[in-house]
Amino acid sequence: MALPNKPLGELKAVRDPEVEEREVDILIVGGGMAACGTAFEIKKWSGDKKVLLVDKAAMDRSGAVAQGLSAINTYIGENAPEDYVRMVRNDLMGIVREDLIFDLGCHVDDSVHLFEEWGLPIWKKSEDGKNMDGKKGLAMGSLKKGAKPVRTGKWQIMINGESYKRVVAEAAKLALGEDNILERVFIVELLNDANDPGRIAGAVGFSVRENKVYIIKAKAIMVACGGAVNIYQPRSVGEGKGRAWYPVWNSGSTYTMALRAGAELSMMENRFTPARFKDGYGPVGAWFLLFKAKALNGLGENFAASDAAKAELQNYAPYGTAAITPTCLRNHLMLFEMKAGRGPIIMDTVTALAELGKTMDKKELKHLESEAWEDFLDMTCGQANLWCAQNCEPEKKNSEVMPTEPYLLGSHSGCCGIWTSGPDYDWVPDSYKIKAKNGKVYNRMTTVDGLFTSGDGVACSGHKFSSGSHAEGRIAAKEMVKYVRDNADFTPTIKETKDELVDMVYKPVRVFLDSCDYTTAIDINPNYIKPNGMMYRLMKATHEYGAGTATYYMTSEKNLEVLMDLFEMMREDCEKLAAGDLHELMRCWEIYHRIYTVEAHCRHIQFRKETRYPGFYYNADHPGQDDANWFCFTNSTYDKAANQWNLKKVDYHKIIPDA
Amino acid sequence: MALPNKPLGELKAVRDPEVEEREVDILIVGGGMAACGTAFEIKKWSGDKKVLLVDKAAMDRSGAVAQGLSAINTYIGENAPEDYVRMVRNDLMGIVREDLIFDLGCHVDDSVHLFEEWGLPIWKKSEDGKNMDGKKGLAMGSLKKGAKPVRTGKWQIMINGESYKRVVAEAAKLALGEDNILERVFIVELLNDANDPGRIAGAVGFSVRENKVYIIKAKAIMVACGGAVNIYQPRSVGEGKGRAWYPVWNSGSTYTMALRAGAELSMMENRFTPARFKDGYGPVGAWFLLFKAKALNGLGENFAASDAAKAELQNYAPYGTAAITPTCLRNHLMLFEMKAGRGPIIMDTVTALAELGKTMDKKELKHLESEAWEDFLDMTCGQANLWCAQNCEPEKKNSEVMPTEPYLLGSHSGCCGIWTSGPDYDWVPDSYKIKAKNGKVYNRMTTVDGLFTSGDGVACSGHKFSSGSHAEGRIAAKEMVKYVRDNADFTPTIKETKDELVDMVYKPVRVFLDSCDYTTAIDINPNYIKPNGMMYRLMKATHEYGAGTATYYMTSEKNLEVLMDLFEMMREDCEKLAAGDLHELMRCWEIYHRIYTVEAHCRHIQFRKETRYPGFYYNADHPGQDDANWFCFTNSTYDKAANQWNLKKVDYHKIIPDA
Amino acid sequence: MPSFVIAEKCDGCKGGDKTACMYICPNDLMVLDANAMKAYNQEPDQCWECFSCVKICPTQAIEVRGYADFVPLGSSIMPMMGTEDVMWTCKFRNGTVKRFKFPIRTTDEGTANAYKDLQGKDLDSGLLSTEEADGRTLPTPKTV
Amino acid sequence: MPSFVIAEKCDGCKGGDKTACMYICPNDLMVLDANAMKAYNQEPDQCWECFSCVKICPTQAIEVRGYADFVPLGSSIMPMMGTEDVMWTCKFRNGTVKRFKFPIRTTDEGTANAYKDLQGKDLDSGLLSTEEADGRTLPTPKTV
Ligand SMILES: Cc1cc2c(cc1C)N(S(=O)(=O)O)[C@@H]1C(=O)NC(=O)N=C1N2C[C@H](O)[C@H](O)[C@H](O)COP(=O)(O)OP(=O)(O)OC[C@H]1O[C@@H](n2cnc3c(N)ncnc32)[C@H](O)[C@@H]1O
Ligand SMILES: Cc1cc2c(cc1C)N(S(=O)(=O)O)[C@@H]1C(=O)NC(=O)N=C1N2C[C@H](O)[C@H](O)[C@H](O)COP(=O)(O)OP(=O)(O)OC[C@H]1O[C@@H](n2cnc3c(N)ncnc32)[C@H](O)[C@@H]1O
Ligand SMILES: Nc1ncnc2c1ncn2[C@@H]1O[C@H](COP(=O)(O)O)[C@@H](O)[C@H]1O
Ligand SMILES: Nc1ncnc2c1ncn2[C@@H]1O[C@H](COP(=O)(O)O)[C@@H](O)[C@H]1O
Ligand SMILES: Nc1ncnc2c1ncn2[C@@H]1O[C@H](COP(=O)(O)O)[C@@H](O)[C@H]1O
Ligand code: SF4
Ligand code: SF4
Ligand code: SF4
Ligand code: SF4
Ligand code: NA
Repeated sequence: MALPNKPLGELKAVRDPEVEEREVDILIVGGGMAACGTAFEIKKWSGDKKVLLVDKAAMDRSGAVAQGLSAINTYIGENAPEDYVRMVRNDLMGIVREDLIFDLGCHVDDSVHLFEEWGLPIWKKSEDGKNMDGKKGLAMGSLKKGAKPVRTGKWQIMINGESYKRVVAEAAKLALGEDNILERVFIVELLNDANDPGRIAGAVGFSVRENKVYIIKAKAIMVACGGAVNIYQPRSVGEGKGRAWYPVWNSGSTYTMALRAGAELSMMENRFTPARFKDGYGPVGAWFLLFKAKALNGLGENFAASDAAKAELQNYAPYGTAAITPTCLRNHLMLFEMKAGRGPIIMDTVTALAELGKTMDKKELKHLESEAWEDFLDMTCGQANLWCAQNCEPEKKNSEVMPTEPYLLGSHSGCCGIWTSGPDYDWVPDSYKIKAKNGKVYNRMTTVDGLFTSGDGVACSGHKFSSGSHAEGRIAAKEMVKYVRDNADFTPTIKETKDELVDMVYKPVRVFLDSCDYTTAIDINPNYIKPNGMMYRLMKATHEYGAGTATYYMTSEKNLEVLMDLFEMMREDCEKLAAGDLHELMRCWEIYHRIYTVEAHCRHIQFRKETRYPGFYYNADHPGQDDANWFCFTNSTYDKAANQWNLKKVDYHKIIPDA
Repeated sequence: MALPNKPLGELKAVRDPEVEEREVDILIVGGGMAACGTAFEIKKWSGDKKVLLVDKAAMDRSGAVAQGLSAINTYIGENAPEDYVRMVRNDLMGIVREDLIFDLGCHVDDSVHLFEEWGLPIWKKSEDGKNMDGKKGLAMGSLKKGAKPVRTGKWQIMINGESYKRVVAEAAKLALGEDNILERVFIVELLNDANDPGRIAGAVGFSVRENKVYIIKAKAIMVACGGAVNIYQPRSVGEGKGRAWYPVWNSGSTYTMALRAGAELSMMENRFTPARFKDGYGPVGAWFLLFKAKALNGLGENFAASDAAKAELQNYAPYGTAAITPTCLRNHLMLFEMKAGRGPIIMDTVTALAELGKTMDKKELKHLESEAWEDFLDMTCGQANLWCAQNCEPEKKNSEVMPTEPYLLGSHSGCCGIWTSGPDYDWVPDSYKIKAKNGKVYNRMTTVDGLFTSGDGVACSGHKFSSGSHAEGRIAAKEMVKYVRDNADFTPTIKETKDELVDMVYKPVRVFLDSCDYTTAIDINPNYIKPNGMMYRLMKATHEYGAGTATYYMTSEKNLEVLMDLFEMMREDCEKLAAGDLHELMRCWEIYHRIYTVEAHCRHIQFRKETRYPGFYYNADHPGQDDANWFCFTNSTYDKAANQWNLKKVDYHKIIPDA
Repeated sequence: MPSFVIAEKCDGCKGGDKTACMYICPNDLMVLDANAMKAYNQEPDQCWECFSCVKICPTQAIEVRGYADFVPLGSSIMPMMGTEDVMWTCKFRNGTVKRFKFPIRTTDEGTANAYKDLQGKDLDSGLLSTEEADGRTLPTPKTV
Repeated sequence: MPSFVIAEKCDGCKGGDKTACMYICPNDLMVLDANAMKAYNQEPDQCWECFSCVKICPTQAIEVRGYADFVPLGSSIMPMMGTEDVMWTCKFRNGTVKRFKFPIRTTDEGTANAYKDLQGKDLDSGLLSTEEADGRTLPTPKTV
């Protein structure tokens, strides 16, 4: 055995990496659903413009859909986009960007139709109203041609989505061309224009496969790096840290890079703590909606249907009393039971399947069982294994559900993100239109000229899901091309020298190499901190003070004050992050991104002196909703030179009338 | 780099260890405060009997006192032992073994006097009533000769205890003789007599320094392996897992080994979740008692002195209304604030030191500062470093306090443990006297003939602390000699063959060697589980279902039911524990011991249908105290052949009248 | 539920410098030990159990075992990828075995229609390229 | 707050097969790499920060750095053991340094009176050996 003071990892980091400089017209950062939408769409408009897509992973399985999905949660179909807006607005307690949501509702189905054409199996209703899987359902024709999907709720349709991401990435890669794609390059920071700091000019990153830094100039950039995961201590803290509900590899790059480039964030106080099957984090939507299962408390009561629950929901009218209870309030009711010691909360799969089974023959029953397992095997395989390990057959044994640790995202049932321009239509309020320096409006452009986002990046417009994220990436693609056309004479110039950028990106490597021989064990060294250690530090701080699961999502003014000090020290200590190999260098930058993102989240909670989302978080000092003062967006910017956060209120406009 | 599928550790485990068989009269398992008391005392009585002490670590720094202590919390001095009983009884909510406590109170000072003679520096009061440290205080003469200690509370005296354990171990080792001591041998299991399973006959363990199994026959055995730590998820889950308040290396061996040998445990539902300085786990006693600091809630209120708190304490009269609020109720009040979002709880060191400073000159102030730091540096060094890292000078900046994760112990402010015989005095109720097969009563003997315990092992008699544990070890020493004298014709016989015992002890090594080449990474293998993984599994289960910090110490009937299933599966899966080196083999056995111990704890909570210790744990289904049904001890036994737990109520007797 | 590599089965993707598992893992966990010519998961506690590596490995050398934190031992689930379907074998702790087959795609790999020849016309309209080609018009909401 | 070993300072206790740090660690964490002849902490996340190894190391090769979970970087505390006192140097993150000296023992090492010659008389009494020698009698409580 040798002393454990050797750098780990197969790809050691060296002090001086190669540098590759690139110059393109449009840079797409990310390769997930949104970026694939952009990649598919952009060449249809961009002509001879140079486009480059950079993904930290391999597009075939990068981002949230890597594992597959068993439903598309946004398909408008026979519904009206106005109703889609109403649903999202109600779920998010009234404060959303209705322009963005309506706009998305107009385009999302086109992406779903493409998915089907590309080969994604979509369940169909047979003529006699039975469910057909995505292969058998082919016989019914395509959605686009009028075939009926299998709806769980009003907006959701069932799919066999194991290879969902592979299919979507295939089309994206074919459309963009392999030459215009860099995989395994992690983007660290967006760069502002040297002559106009309010404008985007490029990005810097590095390869996790070779010692190489990339400096990329671009006129327009799309940042679509998904949401933020592992910013709070997860419910499993050993090996199970990897088993987050949302993809553990999305580290808030979207929000942090935009923030540090000067872009305005909005509604960062919003978070998502979905109720999921306990520990395995298997989805519950199909169980509630398709299988009509009920959640019971420890006493066997359907607590959500109790009079007490109804009375509690009244307090949050009109949201609480709507036909579909908002996601946060569903959690709120569940947490109430748990806090009172009336847990565990149980998904009564046994009764649900027995009820459904009453009208079924053997073959149909077998199919039903298979549907239940498919829901997990197509998107949360580990939950299926957990059932196996627990000897749990859902028709014989119930399973526990529980809310997870908090996630930050803008595409699923949450709405934090970057403040973007709405489309330039007459019906869109002027204050929702961001004017670029040239006076024009570019849909989904951020407050930084030339910087666009989509998917999890766009604030105030949740419930886009996979399909909406793709459609939004396409919308923004076109706008970026427009922006580049309109700014033909702009030459992006980067203030920082090549050396300065390399110094920044490779700092953790140098910190490591300077000190790694000092001690006999590579991870314990007073001169640096490994990203793994910083991750624990971040998670503990937010867990305890920032309304993590430690306190049943409760925080307070005092706790937030403590937390802000802790963040500040963490960011100071990030100067001593150390990386011995390329993988660890990525981990350094990820934790750096996580810290900024969750700090923004907590600053927003601190700024908004009310509890807008009971069930997602509580501010003990401001327990109720305060519509008089807080029926508004909260937006923030960060001045990186001055290390200064600025928060403000922004007016909300109601566009779509109540039904 | 080589594949990470090689066993770690410097001392690899081999399939077939050496075996060393020993036969002694008296075996002492453990080398902590209690065992050192036994070691010091025993040769004074045992004549030519063979005695052997076995410690898993090095006695100089083994057990809870390894790091030192800054106070001796039990010194009777000018007080009456009756008052000592009343104090302990009140702190532990009425149900304690007053015979054991009174008996201890009669002997504890003798140990303290020895400590001082051996060289432990004990603070003294000067003639003008000032505090003198343990070196300067020498001028005042010894406690035994009448010098006045520096009292914090009625029972506690201040010391300079950095080398407390070294001093105590030195005397113990000199008294017993190095030849009669085995260090770095971990005892795995106690063995019953082949001819009389109700009698102890030996123990089996292994060396963590060489591949060797020890099989030791003995007529009388003292099990004194301290309490149980890391049985619940700690408040820090990364590197900080090691920073438990109680010694992380004490793993419940005392309780598990006794339980599996057939001994009756008592009051295992009791636990200790001390309020401590947050994260560093520095002691608070000196701050509350010596420096007269107050704890404030997030609103700056001295919540414990509020009318609401007083009203709440009334609910727990007479305990709650006594002059000194019981430890659990102090926690209870604090938790109430925390749950309501009125955290963080702050120890107001600034005001306390300012108050004390008012009557002091510069030199005295300097001394005061030094006393504050000494409290940490002599027993919880890491807390001092935390202050340094936080730039916290206690006279300028306050610090947070918080209750810890649960610990099981019988010597500090908790009272779980093994049911033992009281002394054979007239005033001791008959039901407190355990009759050995020969009809005689041996003080501190368990319900297994010949098996004794002391310190953390003795149930129903908390607040012994370091001094009381030592004295109790001495008491038991004499009784063991008496037992051996009275059973001179007994020849211990072990049922299991040598091979069977080796198979048992080395099973994790064989499991490992059988499968370790199967995968490319040593820790992830479907054919076994490493002790580290099992530790996470245990901690998560108790954390969530067993009234851990996850739920603010709340559990319920349903949660306990789930937990019992999880324990059962854990114990089944322990068959697949795997050890690649000797250190890991110890970890395997430690986690095995932890599981049984905490299962006993949770089964007791489940059995006792009330909440006797609000602030330590809550049973949501039985929230109040129920004196009508539960003013009694709860005792348990485990039948290892049948894997069967048995719990019962045992009558409590009030011996000492109220004051 | 970290992935693990069965030593005997892994052939290091026959020495290609880009092994299948390294190529695919979204979290950059799989690496190849070039001396041993075998892969391993370098950071099991960041494994999302997404099964991407399991599904792509040409020799079925990768499996997953439940996270130690909460998964009792003895079960396993294992996918077998076809071109059209995936077949899952689910083994329970108690020995029960269930098999499920689900469609994964309805077209041949590589044939997704990328509309390479489609060129948009009106860059200033709100229509996506395929919407424009379909002749769609965009609705205007009924506003308050 | 795991201990760490400064490579340059550790001499492996000059090759004794029982190094001081291995000898003392109550949690069996310190081990010697026999090839490098240097020690290391084999399981930092089980370190109690008890400083036993730090205090015993003859070359002051061991220090501790705060647990990553909650200790900001840049501080340190370091004991220097004498025969009678320990001297602590406490460095703050902000550079402040405080020094404290505390007594550790009032007798010479090895001289603790073990009463080796004391032989108890009445094995059946409740008195401990030294109590018996002192002629103590045991009280009886006033009972209810
Ligand atoms: C994880 C997950 C997600 C969902 C669900 C269940 C589960 C378990 N459910 S259910 O709950 O309802 O069951 C959904 C469902 O069934 N149906 C549905 O339509 N959507 C669901 N989602 C939501 C959608 O997946 C989600 O809305 C979209 O994927 C969001 O798209 P986008 O915003 O593009 O994010 P992404 O995660 O796909 O992609 C992120 C990309 O960024 C890359 N990246 C990240 N940081 C980078 C950096 N610094 N540099 C370079 N690249 C860098 C990533 O590699 C990736 O390519
Ligand atoms: C850790 C700790 C403890 C205390 C305190 C603060 C802190 C931070 N405080 S304050 O909070 O109030 O600040 C106290 C204080 O100031 N004053 C005081 O008098 N006592 C305090 N304690 C309590 C006393 O220390 C405690 O009561 C006694 O030490 C208990 O004595 P004992 O029951 O003998 O346990 P031990 O931990 O000392 O020894 C256990 C021994 O067993 C060994 N061992 C364990 N398992 C074994 C196995 N399987 N095989 C072989 N050997 C195997 C150990 O190595 C050890 O030798
Ligand atoms: N109990 C429920 N009532 C209404 N909608 C739900 C419920 N549970 C989940 N959903 C919706 O179903 C979809 C998938 O849910 P989930 O699995 O929770 O992500 C999302 O659109 C959810 O908003
Ligand atoms: N607030 C308090 N009131 C009374 N006694 C206390 C208080 N805090 C600690 N003690 C006692 O002081 C000693 C040391 O306390 P601790 O540091 O909490 O272990 C123990 O005997 C405690 O019971
Ligand atoms: N100041 C307090 N500290 C601790 N517990 C309290 C306090 N006040 C009330 N409680 C307990 O908290 C629960 C709710 O009390 P209340 O809020 O008064 O209905 C009851 O179990 C009370 O016994
Ligand atoms: S894909 Fe399979 S065969 Fe190829 S390197 Fe990975 S584990 Fe080995
Ligand atoms: S299961 Fe997924 S996250 Fe885990 S190693 Fe394989 S590809 Fe990576
Ligand atoms: S005690 Fe010090 S010198 Fe000796 S082996 Fe340990 S670290 Fe090295
Ligand atoms: S500080 Fe204590 S627990 Fe940590 S390695 Fe040193 S002796 Fe062991
Ligand atoms: Na002291």
